[in-house]
Amino acid sequence: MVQVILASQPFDPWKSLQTFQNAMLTVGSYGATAVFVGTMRDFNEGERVESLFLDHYPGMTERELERILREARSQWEFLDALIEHRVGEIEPGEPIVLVAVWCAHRGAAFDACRWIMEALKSRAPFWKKETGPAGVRWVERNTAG
Amino acid sequence: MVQVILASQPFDPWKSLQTFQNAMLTVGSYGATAVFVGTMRDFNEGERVESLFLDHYPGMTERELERILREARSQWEFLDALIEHRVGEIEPGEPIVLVAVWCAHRGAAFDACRWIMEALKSRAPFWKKETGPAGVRWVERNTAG
Amino acid sequence: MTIRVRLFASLQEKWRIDQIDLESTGMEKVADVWLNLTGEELPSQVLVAVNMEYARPDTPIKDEDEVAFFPPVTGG
Amino acid sequence: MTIRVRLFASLQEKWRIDQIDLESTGMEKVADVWLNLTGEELPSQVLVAVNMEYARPDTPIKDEDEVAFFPPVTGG
Repeated sequence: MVQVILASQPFDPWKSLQTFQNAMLTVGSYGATAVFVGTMRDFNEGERVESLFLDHYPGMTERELERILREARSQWEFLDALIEHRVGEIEPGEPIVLVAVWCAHRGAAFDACRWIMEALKSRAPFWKKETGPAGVRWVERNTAG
Repeated sequence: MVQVILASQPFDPWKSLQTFQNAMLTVGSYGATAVFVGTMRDFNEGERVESLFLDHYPGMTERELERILREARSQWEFLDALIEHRVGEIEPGEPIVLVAVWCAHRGAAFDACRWIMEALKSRAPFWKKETGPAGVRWVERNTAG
Repeated sequence: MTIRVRLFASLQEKWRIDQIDLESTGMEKVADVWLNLTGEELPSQVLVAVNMEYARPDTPIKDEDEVAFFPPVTGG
Repeated sequence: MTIRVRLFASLQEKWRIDQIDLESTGMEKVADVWLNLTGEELPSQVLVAVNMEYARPDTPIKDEDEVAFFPPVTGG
């Protein structure tokens, strides 16, 4: 039961993991969990960032994230996976994205988690607009992983 | 301030992450957190496992884990890292190991976390003894990552 | 033929259009929708989706499709 | 010369030794300690540490060293 959550309010990724794992996973069934959390920094490419607005395409964003999870599942055996992503106004220190994969073994967990994260960065319809001392600007492209 | 914890009692990895991050990391300083959690399964190589005893070498185990973190830090820039590892009697579903790395960027976080985990599996002095329906046996080698 | 067009992020701000329904018989593919909307050629870096799936400038369109145009994605 | 010897995991069970202080003048390297303790050659798959750092069978030892023998590690 993979899950995709778009969060319009700040979330605690560690609490999300605890909640999801308790609700969705059978005790003793998984041996390896790989997790990535992306958090808003107060610097980007040498510039101070005061706040961030995350635009998305309601409907397509969720579908694209679900497609990414389906594609990952066709490549690696995993028991479960979770993507949580913020939208809207974000302050420095707040988590932006959480990707977690529960597997039997660690190789698949690491590979699938990283693949999902890179697919999300390259395909999921989100757009960042940063506010800094020099004003407001749309981020034009993601940095390489 | 990298940290190594040997836990003789069950721990909640998500709670450990929350606590460590709040205590050790400056808000807005990190952009990428990569985490691995290894959990005791109730099956291993097709055999049911009822319980696990984790032996270690007090003194050397901590030092070796600290050496691993130092070596990782010489290869990747990271702000902080945490290793927590269980010792003693373990039941199915209980976490065995937690590795977490906080970085500016995601490439280093993924690489360092995986490298630390593989180094831990190949070098840190821990030994597993499994109890199953056929009795008690020392695990002879780790599976490839 | 009615096509619902949606723009996002910097494109939404540049063209001051969030969502619009275009009625026209002259549109056969995604690139035609952009031309019809803006009077310009579709820039190569603009991404397109038809009915919430990635598409190409030459992807054919049909009545009641939702066609979206947006810049390179920057989430995560 | 006194060498503290420690065995772990399956080696500890097989030789029924957890920790022992060996007093002998005939030991120059790690492999000598094993021979002195067990009367056997050091098996190739056994790992060794001197003063809590990985070592080799031919690593020299000195008075008061702690020499540990253990099987391949299986943590994580």
